[in-house]
Amino acid sequence: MTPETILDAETKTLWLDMFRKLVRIRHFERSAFELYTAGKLPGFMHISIGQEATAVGACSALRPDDYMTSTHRGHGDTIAKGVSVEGAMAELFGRVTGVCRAKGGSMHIADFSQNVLGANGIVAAGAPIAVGAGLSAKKRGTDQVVLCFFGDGALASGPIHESMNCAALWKLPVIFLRQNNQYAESTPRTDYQGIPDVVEWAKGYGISAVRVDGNDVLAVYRAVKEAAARARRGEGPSFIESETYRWYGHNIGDPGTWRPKEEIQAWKAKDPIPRFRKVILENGAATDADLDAIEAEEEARLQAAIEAAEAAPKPKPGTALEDVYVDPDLGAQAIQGVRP
Amino acid sequence: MTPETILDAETKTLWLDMFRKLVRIRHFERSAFELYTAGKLPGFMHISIGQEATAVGACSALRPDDYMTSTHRGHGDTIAKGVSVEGAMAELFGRVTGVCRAKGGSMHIADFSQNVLGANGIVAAGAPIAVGAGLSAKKRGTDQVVLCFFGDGALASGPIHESMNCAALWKLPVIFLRQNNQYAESTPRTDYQGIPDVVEWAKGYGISAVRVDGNDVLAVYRAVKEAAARARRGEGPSFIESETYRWYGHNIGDPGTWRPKEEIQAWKAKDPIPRFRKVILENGAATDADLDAIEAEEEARLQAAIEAAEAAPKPKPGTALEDVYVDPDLGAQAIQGVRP
Amino acid sequence: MTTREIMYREAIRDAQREEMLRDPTVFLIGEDLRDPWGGTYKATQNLSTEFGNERVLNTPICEETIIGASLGAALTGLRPVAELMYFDFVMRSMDAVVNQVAKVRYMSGGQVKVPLVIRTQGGGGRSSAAQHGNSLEAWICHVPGLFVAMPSTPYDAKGLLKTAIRMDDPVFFIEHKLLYMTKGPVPDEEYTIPFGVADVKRKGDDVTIVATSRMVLFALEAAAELEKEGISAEVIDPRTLVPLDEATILESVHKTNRLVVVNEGVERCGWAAEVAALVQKKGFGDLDAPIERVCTRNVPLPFQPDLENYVLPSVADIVRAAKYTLGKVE
Amino acid sequence: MTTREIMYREAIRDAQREEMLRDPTVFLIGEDLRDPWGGTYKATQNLSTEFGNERVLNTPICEETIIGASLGAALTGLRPVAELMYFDFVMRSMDAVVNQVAKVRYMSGGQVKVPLVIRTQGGGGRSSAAQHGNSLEAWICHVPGLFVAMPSTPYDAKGLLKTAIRMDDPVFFIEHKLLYMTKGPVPDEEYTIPFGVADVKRKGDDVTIVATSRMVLFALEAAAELEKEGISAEVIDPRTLVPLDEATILESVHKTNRLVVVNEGVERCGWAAEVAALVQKKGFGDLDAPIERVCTRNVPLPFQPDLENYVLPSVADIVRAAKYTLGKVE
Ligand SMILES: Cc1ncc(C[n+]2csc(CCOP(=O)(O)OP(=O)(O)O)c2C)c(N)n1
Ligand SMILES: Cc1ncc(C[n+]2csc(CCOP(=O)(O)OP(=O)(O)O)c2C)c(N)n1
Ligand SMILES: [Mg+2]
Ligand SMILES: [Mg+2]
Repeated sequence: MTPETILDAETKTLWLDMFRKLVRIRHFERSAFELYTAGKLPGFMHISIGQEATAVGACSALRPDDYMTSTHRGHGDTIAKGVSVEGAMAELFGRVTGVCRAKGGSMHIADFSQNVLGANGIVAAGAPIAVGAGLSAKKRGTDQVVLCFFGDGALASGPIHESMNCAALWKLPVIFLRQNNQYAESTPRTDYQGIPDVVEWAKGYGISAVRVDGNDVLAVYRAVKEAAARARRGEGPSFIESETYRWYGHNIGDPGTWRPKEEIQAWKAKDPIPRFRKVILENGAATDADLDAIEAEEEARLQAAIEAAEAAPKPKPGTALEDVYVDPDLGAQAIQGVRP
Repeated sequence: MTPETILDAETKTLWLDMFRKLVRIRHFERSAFELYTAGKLPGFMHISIGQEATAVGACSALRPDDYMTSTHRGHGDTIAKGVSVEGAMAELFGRVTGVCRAKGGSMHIADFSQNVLGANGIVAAGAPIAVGAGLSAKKRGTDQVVLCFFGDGALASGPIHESMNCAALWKLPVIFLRQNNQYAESTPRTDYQGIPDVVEWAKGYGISAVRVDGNDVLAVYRAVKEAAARARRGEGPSFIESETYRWYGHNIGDPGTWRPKEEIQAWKAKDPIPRFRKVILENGAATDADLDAIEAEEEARLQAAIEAAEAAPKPKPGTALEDVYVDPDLGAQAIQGVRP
Repeated sequence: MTTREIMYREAIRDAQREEMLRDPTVFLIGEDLRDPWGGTYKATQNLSTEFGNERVLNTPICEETIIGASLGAALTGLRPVAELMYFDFVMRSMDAVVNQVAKVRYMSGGQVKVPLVIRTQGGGGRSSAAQHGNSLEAWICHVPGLFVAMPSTPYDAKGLLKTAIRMDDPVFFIEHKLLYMTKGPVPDEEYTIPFGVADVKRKGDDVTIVATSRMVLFALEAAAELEKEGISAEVIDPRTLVPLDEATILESVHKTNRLVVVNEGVERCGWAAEVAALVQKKGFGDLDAPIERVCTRNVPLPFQPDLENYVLPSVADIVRAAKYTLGKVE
Repeated sequence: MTTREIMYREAIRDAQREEMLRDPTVFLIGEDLRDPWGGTYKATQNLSTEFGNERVLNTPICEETIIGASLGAALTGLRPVAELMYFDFVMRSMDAVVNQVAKVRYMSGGQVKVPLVIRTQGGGGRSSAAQHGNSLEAWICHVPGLFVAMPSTPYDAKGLLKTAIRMDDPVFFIEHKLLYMTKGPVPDEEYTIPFGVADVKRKGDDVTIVATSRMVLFALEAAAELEKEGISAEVIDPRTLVPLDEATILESVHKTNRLVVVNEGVERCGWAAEVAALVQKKGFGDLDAPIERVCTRNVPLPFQPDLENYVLPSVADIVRAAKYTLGKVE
């Protein structure tokens, strides 16, 4: 990380906003983990603690009208792009106030008001959708870009290749960002990847490709910012390999303790949050007290969100039949069954 | 082509065998085209005239016990690997003597006695099968290799990437050979490929990758021979880009005249058969008369095959219900329906 | 109303053309759509010439990404009409069609609409063997979140496709390779056909035949043969499989008391089973005989024409099934 | 015969283990099979430790290639047992499963056998939302060339899987995520269970309930409730869906004159429709009431548990349907 010495007001604001989002996600994920473990949240849940700098650095480099697709491990990504903790938390609780009205849950958080096109339960499924959003931006003549998050394990699957080829061919404003947290469920790189160096491989598509320290929020920010600028200039897609780590297991239920202790410890030592705090302080962008205040604000907001979510009503069972189709009559005709 | 000056007997035999196969395929394809056009052959048919050197060079570099997967345009590939013109022609005619008992037809020629695992109607579908055959060879401790043919257009599809990654990861004896005949149906490279250089891209998988003149049967032979040797030594997969051209349209029905006349002419001038004939003559491997005799033999054999096929019985309609399952009783139970 | 005789594929082409003229957000995407090729079954001919290569986007061979990208475009303000060259190739895009296109509205709690049409063509009869002649409508109808259309005539094809392109829900639109060259009258004036409304292609009293796509033509031929034997068959084309116009079918069975369902999909777990299950439930008291299914036999499609004909439903099979319901076959 | 109580997932594991010991050509392939993970539902636990990483091959995430490669291995002398982690992910390998695995024998005119088992697990009830809880057996049964097993108990799971691994035809083997932890008696001795033979899980006289997988447990609960109301239900588990033991079902309906089909797949074009269509045809005269279907409603699976329960079949739904066939519900 190159220390920035003279900080303008804009940078300060940006940094504090990024710090706030890092903290927001960390708190959210910690609480989600605890609430789930306490039996309060249903479904499957994949926690991204340790990876926050990648989510926040990347999304902070976007404009609000840019698009984003995420994965099954999408809490951090979607919050970084603008999903409210209130809406997300209520969704995890399965309440009517959930951002997806309790239909989606942890793996399917989407918020079209924030151009979050969706987390996704299916590995690599976001990539073709991102290509389509990029195509659409280009066709509509906007300079919106699309950020496509996917995991290290996802790279082995067909849609990533198809999507990178199409995006390169059509010079689409898509940023393929691989969140390399070192494992696909239980599977390490040695078991899922023949490709020796994904950055070199990605260059094979004729696109810009770089590797960044995914625990350095500023490094991720810069890489995405550059990729977005290229995309807006019509120079097509980019690939970013962001090296990071998930502290927890693959999902809640997996303690993740099958990984070497030293490895986990080494990565915890690279915790992106204290690291960025140090940069902020060293550069005089804020004081410890400022940052503590942000943390406290976020924690308070989150606790309020949790309380609100818990207090919110559960959906009525019959509402399960809503939201399938736009057309009310044809939809009703299509949904009706014969169950007595 | 480096002229070989001192030819040993083995090389002479090989060359004459390759010449014979080139001619065999050319004659077969010409006849198939004519018979189809005359309304004698049903189904869809994709002619590979112009590409024979790739099929023959590649398959001649294999051992009989090596495996091969091919594509919808598989007449040449499968005959080069050992399918008889009798069995193939009877298959095109839809006769009981067909190599697939008239169940498969042009797009599905398979001959497991020759380790031809099948042509395939689905683009890129042979690649995963080739990976599995390679895995099997490795597991069984043989030094068999697998040749996986696919088209230039196929490279854009997911299974190619998945298969190359797996083959590289598991160091499998698979040779991925791209028959670049310049078009995917009507679509030229500019419309299907973002990748600037597929050989460089393939190197991204950490495997050996070369480009060869696909109309030079010896060049193809050497490239595959080397790849096979590496594979047998346990050094894993290879990628070969073989540049060639199909003279005819995508399928019979498409005259292919939407391509620039000059382009077609330029490629016809590179006809692999006269070219190889010249090499044979220049190197004194045979005389013109020898080669003419081979041509005549092949033509006679083909004509006999056509006559035999035409004379062979069509399958009885009810045999359509055979060959679905191995188990006769369970199979019959599974197939029976309610149609009155 | 003045009409012209046009081919089914022209009807499909014209529907796309008119909707592209009407709405600049409509665009086409798929393999080999561009002129002079104009689509492998020529259903997009001249459109790239008229509208340009941007609005008729020729793609690489990557069905999963074609459909996924169409979804991405539909979610962000456009109205894609995607072509899968063969119904069989939907298998390469099944996740995109089913897990993404059909479900994103639901999973997001109704936040978005998905104005997306996926066109494809299925069916056998061309000796195209096991991988190029499947009729997979049962799979698609099994997926909540999609509407499914399957027209049998140029008139229905044009009117339904125009409706589909204007809809805000995803539509899976199934054509038939052996219908493209069939002709029929189509009005010069603009028209659309609503989803969920069956068309009685022939009135009759003795037996109801429900048929789809090319099988409607077979059913009409069968009805003509049955007539010679004094049997009056009613032929119903549901036109859209989802939603299904149950009322028209049930009314007919109420009158005829007999039902034959003809569908080119494989019999086991095919679409005809759904219709039979529905009608035995809702029209139980009306049935004088078991509902007969005439479908493709439970084997892959063979290459050789005699074998293929044996496996596919035939006019004779429909005639026999109808007579069977009337007790006129032992 | 001595028996032990083991879990369904142990039954699956033991079947694989015994067949691996018996036949060196058997190997396992799939995502995250390796210890200590041992499979996402632990159905391969300890096997990589016992047999090594070569015979328990951990793959990248590429379902199409996992299945296609399994086919390549099956065609060249091995007997792969492939795991698709979730049934939903079959959508990423549909071409390999359907166009390749199921058809290669046929397309080659019977030249080869395909000794390949594809194991997967489906089903809802864990709040896993629209992409991780599907029951897609209807799709698979619609594909000629595959056999399909769907056991509901540890005993059936072990016996059928051992049979499947020894078969020379491809078998699609469907487990259920909420059955893995259920227990049941399994003999210590070696045994196998033939395909195509249903098991009557409970005898009864008034109504027949045909159910699959976890729905068998629901049906047995429903039968217990019905008994309290004096209704005697027979519960039939077909165990294999292809081939289907029609005779056992038809005999039961001949006795009870009433049928309820319970299946966790989505209702429209689901597996229950096939059974209803079959039985109304072959047992027409035996039926005193319409066949009822109890299936998942025609919507995607929602995340929230109350919503999900509303959408999935319940014990109460089965009870109601059974009473309905008996005219005991208005
Ligand atoms: C197509 C598909 N295959 C398998 C899975 C099961 N699965 C869920 S997450 C996962 C691992 C993904 O690894 P990676 O891409 O590295 O993301 P991470 O979980 O590490 O964030 C797998 C195999 C899935 N959801 N979709
Ligand atoms: C998955 C799939 N998509 C589309 C097709 C239709 N199709 C058949 S051949 C072909 C072009 C293939 O091009 P290429 O790989 O270059 O092979 P070539 O025909 O030139 O030999 C296409 C699109 C198919 N058979 N399978
Ligand atoms: Mg990972
Ligand atoms: Mg080509």
